[in-house]
Amino acid sequence: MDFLNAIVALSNFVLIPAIAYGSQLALGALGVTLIYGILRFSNFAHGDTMAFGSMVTVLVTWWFQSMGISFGPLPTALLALPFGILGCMALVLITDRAVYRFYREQKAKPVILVIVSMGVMFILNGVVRFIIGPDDQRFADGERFIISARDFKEMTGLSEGLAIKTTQGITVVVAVVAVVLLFWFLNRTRTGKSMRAYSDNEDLALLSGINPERVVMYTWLIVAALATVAGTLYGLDKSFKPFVYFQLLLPIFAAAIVGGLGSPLGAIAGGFVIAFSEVTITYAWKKVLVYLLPDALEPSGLVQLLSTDYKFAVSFVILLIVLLFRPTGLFRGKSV
Amino acid sequence: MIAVENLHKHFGGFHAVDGASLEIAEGSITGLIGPNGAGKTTLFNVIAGVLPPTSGRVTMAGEDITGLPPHQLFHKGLLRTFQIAHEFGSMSCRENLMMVPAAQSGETLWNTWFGRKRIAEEERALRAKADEVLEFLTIEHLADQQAGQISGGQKKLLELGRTMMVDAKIVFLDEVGAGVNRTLLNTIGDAIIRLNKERGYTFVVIEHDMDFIGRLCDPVICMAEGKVLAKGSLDEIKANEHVIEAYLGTGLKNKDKIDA
Amino acid sequence: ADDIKMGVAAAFTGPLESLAPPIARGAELAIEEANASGLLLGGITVSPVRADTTCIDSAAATAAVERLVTGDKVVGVMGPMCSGATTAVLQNVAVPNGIVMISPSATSPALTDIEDNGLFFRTAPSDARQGAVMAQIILDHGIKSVAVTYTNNDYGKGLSSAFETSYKAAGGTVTLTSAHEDGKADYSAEVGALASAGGDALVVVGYVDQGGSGMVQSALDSGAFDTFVFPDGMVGSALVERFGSDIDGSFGQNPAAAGEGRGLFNDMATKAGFDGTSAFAGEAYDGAALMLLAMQAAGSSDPSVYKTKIMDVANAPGEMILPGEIGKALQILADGGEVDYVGAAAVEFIEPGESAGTYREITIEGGEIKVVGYR
Amino acid sequence: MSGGYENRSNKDATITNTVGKGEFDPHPGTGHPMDTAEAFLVGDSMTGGYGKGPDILHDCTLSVNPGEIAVIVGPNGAGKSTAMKAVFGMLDLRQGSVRLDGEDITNLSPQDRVVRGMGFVPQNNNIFTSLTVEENLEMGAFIRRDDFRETLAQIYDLFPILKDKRRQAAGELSGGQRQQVAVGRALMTQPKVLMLDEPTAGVSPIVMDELFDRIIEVSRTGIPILMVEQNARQALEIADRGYVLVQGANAYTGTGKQLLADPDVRKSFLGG
Amino acid sequence: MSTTLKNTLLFALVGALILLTGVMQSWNSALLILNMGLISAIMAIGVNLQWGFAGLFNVGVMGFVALGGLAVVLVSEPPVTEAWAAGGMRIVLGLLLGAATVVAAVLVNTRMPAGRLRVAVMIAVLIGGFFLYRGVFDPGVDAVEQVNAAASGFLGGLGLPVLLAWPAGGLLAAGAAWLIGKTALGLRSDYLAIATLGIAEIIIAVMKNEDWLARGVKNVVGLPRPLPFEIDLQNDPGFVERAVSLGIDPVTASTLYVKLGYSVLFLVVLLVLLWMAQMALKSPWGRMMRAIRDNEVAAEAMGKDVTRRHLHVFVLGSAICGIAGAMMTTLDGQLTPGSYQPLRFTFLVWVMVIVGGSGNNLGAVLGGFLIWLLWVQVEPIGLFLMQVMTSGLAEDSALRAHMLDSAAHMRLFTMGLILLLVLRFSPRGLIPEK
Ligand SMILES: Nc1ncnc2c1ncn2[C@@H]1O[C@H](COP(=O)(O)OP(=O)(O)OP(=O)(O)O)[C@@H](O)[C@H]1O
Ligand SMILES: Nc1ncnc2c1ncn2[C@@H]1O[C@H](COP(=O)(O)OP(=O)(O)OP(=O)(O)O)[C@@H](O)[C@H]1O
Ligand SMILES: CC(C)C[C@H](N)C(=O)O
Ligand SMILES: [Mg+2]
Ligand SMILES: [Mg+2]
Repeated sequence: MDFLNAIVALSNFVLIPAIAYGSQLALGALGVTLIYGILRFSNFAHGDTMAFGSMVTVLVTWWFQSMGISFGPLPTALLALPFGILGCMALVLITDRAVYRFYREQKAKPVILVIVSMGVMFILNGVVRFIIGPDDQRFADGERFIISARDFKEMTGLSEGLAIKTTQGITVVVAVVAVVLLFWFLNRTRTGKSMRAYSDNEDLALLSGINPERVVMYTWLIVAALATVAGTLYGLDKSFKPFVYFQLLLPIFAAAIVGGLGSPLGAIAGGFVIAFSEVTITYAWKKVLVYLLPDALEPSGLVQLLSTDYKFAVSFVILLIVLLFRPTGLFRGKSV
Repeated sequence: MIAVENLHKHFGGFHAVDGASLEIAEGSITGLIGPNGAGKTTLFNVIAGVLPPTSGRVTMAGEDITGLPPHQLFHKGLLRTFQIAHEFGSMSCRENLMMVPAAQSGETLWNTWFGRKRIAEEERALRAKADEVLEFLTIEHLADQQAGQISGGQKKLLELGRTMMVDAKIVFLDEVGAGVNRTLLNTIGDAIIRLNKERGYTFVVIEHDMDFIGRLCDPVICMAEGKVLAKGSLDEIKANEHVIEAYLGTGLKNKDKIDA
Repeated sequence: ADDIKMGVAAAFTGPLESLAPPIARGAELAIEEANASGLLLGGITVSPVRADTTCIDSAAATAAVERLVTGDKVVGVMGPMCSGATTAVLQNVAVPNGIVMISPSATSPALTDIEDNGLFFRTAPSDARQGAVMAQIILDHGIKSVAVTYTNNDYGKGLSSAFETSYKAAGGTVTLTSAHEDGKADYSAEVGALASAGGDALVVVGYVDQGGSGMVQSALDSGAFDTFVFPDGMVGSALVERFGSDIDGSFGQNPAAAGEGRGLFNDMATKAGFDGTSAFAGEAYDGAALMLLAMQAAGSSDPSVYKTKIMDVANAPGEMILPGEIGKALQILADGGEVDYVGAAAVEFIEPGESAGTYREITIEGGEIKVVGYR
Repeated sequence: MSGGYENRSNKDATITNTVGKGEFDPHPGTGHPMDTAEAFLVGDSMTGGYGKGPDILHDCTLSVNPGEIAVIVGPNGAGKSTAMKAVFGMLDLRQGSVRLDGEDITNLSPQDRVVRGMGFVPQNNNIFTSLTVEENLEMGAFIRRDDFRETLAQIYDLFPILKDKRRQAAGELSGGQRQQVAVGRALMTQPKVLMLDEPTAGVSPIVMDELFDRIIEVSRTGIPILMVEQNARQALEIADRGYVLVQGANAYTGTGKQLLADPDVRKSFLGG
Repeated sequence: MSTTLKNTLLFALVGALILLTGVMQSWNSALLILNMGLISAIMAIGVNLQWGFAGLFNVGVMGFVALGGLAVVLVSEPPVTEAWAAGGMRIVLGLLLGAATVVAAVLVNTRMPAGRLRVAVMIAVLIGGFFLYRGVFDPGVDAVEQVNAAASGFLGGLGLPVLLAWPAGGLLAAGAAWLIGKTALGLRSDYLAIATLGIAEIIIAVMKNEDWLARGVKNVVGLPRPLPFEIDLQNDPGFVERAVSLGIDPVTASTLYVKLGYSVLFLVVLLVLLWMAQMALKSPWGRMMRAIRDNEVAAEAMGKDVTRRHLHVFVLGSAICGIAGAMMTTLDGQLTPGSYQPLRFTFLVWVMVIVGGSGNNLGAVLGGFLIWLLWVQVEPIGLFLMQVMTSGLAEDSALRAHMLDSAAHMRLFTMGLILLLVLRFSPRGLIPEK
């Protein structure tokens, strides 16, 4: 019993949150890694692209909700998601035309594109806030939990609860599906291979008859879809707030890089590395140990390695250590 | 001069250099030939410190130099060129050459602020030297051109030019001839012979052009599949069945086209 | 009529960007009211000028307020919001230029003793006092052991340590004090550690539209805590909008006095089209109002003259002034009378120019904030 | 590897003409030696340079007919590669035109030329380093809709080493192996006309022979081949047309045999 | 147009914009922008040294700037004697023990033969050392933080003149950079970027949470200044007299006087650093660095010790950022660790370098001035844009109200817009590398 309690406590406070958060980061990192892998720059506007896509989803969700449309136990937002994706696709295509294409034709260095993407980020930042404002927005509905802590306790009679949120479930599933699809697409399909070829050597791709503008367009479309899905799922799980999407950028980049830039599998692995190092290292093991150890050995302190003040610091230390051993990330990423 | 003992270099499960042992005699111009993928460049890279060996030992004049970083080997007088040109693309061709000499006083920050006179003098001499090399390579008109924007063969020349900027003990040339015009290559061959004769440089030359090898090199070492296949004078090598089978071949099958 | 300008400095962009608009609107509401009365200094009008102090970039804040003061020539500044920016602006702009500055929300105890040349006031009380009040309220609920999480800035740190000191002194136990950063993506680590430490309630010293809510959300979702204690930064309509009856039984306090001040202000705000319950909106109204009344009392809009009058109009003796009564107050002052400004946040200034701090105690019942009493 | 973030191989801003814009109206043939006007592929009186830089090509004309091999030789920096790029539309021509099968293609973008059946192996950066050998070859067949497995098998026959290394990233190959991949990629296109810039640089004698053999075979199937070679003597032996370029202009033109026999040409350009 | 002329014009333009600020807003604002512009230009020189010269993608600028700020507190604040008495020595001892542990671990690693024993000893040393360190260190910290927590609660500094803090900031940043460089410089491009970004976050985390050091998020305010306080000037009859005789109101005169004083100090620093950077860039040293940036493998083969050179520039560039950070904290008069955000302190500096023209010192300096000016002025510009756009709308239209309400968000929007416009017209930066 005590053993079960210990496991449940650990799952509830460490494993499940870390897996869900890891998947959220991974979904974001997939978009970043794809842009990096194919268009060869670190896209600072990704966080705000996520915010934009989710914003459209939120607006459509509200509209659906006001019309009384719902999706049973699942959040209505899932129904609105396709609209969000379309909106986001339109946005990225317009940005590409208006902004990035010019630098592509100039063959500008990647760092220029990075700074340009910061310009785009600033603009999106303003646009999103202009449309929906800077505040927290709630749009989640449907069944909040697959199983809530209270239900779990009642069901099992354990003294520890285990909560799994619907959104956590969806996120994990979507992240896995997305990475499998993306991996298959890039490595097995003609279009996918042509995208990799383009990223490798633009001029030679041209000589093979690959149309660069098309490759770029596909890339943006996929990225828009990924960004919107990631943003919406994150918003459902926590809440939609434009500022947070900017803040998400940092862990997302960290995930993409530690996994190996350009590698979809790396993005997933990276997401989990970051999430787990944030959640586990600063965990106070007291609760778990109380169940596991005989009374006499019960810890008096919290058995916490480091205070949570340092959780970011710790996750970056882990990132550094990983990079010192694998200088281009877990999955041998690109380095332009 | 250089002795390689039972050298191995593995990439994953692939043995690019697989127990090669060879010696380069001081003052020689040694030719290194072998089929594509024989491990010649990899051997160079290991000797020059670009790649760490999986096992084995490299000595230079009796001193163990295995795994020393390239910049230290440079200071010991070991120079090399790259098969795939490694120019400094955003710098002018002249700068590509002027950067080479070691111990330039202008490379110390302190001197850039407080020793500017000395730097100016050094620079003048360096510049003259670089221009001389460029002229020899027939690319003096490219002195101020960005090295990223010259032709493929010109890049190879520049690659060679860098080794001519300083006094060396041993120079490894990795297919300097590929992509270089044959008439010019002959001139380069003459220069190599002269440097060898007059200054006593040792050369190791990878090349697929047998005429060029023939003019310069003795002995010739033939590698295949990471091992030394044969060593001797070019005529001996040319007569070696294994070498013919693996490397030289027996000429065009479509002879008729030529004869027609 | 002679036009004068008043600066409204708030963090319109940055981590507290969602708190800023109601704060600015609060201040502007007071100004509009004074203008509408036509009584200020014989009928001059005041126009508000906004400036973005970003909360986190003190250099940008300094530059923005510098522009207000030396460029727009404002006669006083309502703001900035965050203690950090406030300190920078005070030292680098307000004091050198002799400009009166009233912050609605900078609550760091360090501001109490800052060298200000009599120019700085705040309508929010110092966190030192709130800590003591909160400790008492928690103990009165019979809760002897709590975990604390605070937003990692001077406000969070100051308030939580003030609280911890009082609470421990009064016999309570704090199982773990853990900081959280605002605007981050995930708070499971913090909640995990706090849950492990245990405690009968979680004290959330944070902002309602920031990490504070994130912490509550995460704690609720994982079932780590179900009773929360909310200080001022958390008490706002956004709290119950977001969590509804999930947090029933939780309680807290925020600065406000007995009387209808807060309610009146909320109604006015609703009419003006913004959320008056948003944190520090009322304080901002009060800040602007005080400045205007002080000018009237001094008969001058020169900061070096009216700065001395702010304490007078804020405190007794005089007629009590509630939100919406700025016109009346101006009239009284014009007639040579005295006022005791109460306003939305029950302003009562103590030396050296900050709110004494009356707090109302609230609980959450049936998904709504209920006022239980005042201390 | 090189230069960190800045340096993306192959990012030479001046050489790609993605949209295929030409600055001047093409003008018809100017009657250079040999029957250029009617040839299958003609780069006619081309003048142009990189970006806004000086002219590299001066009224340079190249042509090749079905079944023929045309070889371009010349000193380093003569403009051979530039001429090839110009024919392939990777350079804005300031004057002159390019015609394929009688049709003016001066204003076509390179990828459109690929669709028209032109295949090109550039001198540098001619493989996708991060793709596997097999993927490199597949990319050669990108525009093909039919089953290209047979061609793939042929390529592996021709260059057996590539078959062993099919799953390896092409960037990890030896210099000569890379060159084989590059040529293989172009052959995969099954082009109507094949352009090779120094295909034999760095390949071993045995492979070079194979390669020349293969080139002869290809040309026998009626496909015109235009190539630049520094292994000029071997190349000219099999050439139907030979061009000597010097400083961006045609210096000598003739059949391969004629050029080989010309003592001036031999001495100055073929290494005696 | 010759480049010199073009560059002069560009600088003149930025100068004119600052003057325009003076005329349209106030001279105080203009000088403030100038002063921060000078500091920004110095930071930009530091980043340009690393990126433009050597191709090192350092995205940890914020950390070094913050360390510079920390140096100001450590150098110029008076020491808190009670705190030292309460636990200062314990803290010092604890830190020494911590350092000793690391040294011991490194020694074990280098001196002992590889194998299981080494790993075991290593772990033992690390764990033992950690507990020892915490055991000595933690009580000291508690004691120090107890001393008048609200107003002090830290060890204070050395009480030296604040100007000394500038070189000290450089040294502190250089020291940190050396440690970081030793471990992380093997990483390439974006991997180095995220590593440095992470290290900067770690530095900030330490500064935020170690209250004994510099009060953490409670901030240190009222730092000493190298120049007199305005108030004192206003109370100095001599000064007032001179101001009046010049026809300036004493308050304005005092504020301008102090700001001008800072301008002169900053300008001196900038000019010295700029001169040094220019000389270095134009010399064989610069050539060598460009070679390394272009092709590390070849540079290494040509005898250049790439690792060492990278470490040098990394340390130098970071030191410059540290100096700038110290200057900025001096100007602010306070250290607020919570306000160090990557967007403002790292990426904005990068924008300066790239927009100005990376690889070119003058470009970086120009970018520093221009981008800072914009960063401050986009707020009024954005507001103005909104007003122009709404001027056509009916007074009571909801859209108009909404637009005016959102005006604050036009700040970043405008910043983005201008950034894109500038980069559109000079994609390689305003003053590109030749
Ligand atoms: N980084 C690497 N990873 C895996 N295999 C490699 C790597 N580098 C080289 N190889 C393999 O090692 C073998 C030897 O390559 P090397 O470059 O030494 O050949 P070489 O003798 O120089 O040939 P060439 O004459 O074509 O230049 C080749 O088969 C090559 O595919
Ligand atoms: N990207 C470029 N930008 C500007 N000039 C260039 C560029 N590439 C080559 N050039 C110049 O154009 C001229 C012709 O170069 P090209 O590459 O056509 O020579 P090539 O005849 O192919 O020589 P090689 O035999 O060495 O390959 C040379 O002088 C070279 O310096
Ligand atoms: C809630 C806030 C706007 C500010 C906070 N009270 C502070 O002092 O920083
Ligand atoms: Mg080789
Ligand atoms: Mg060429």
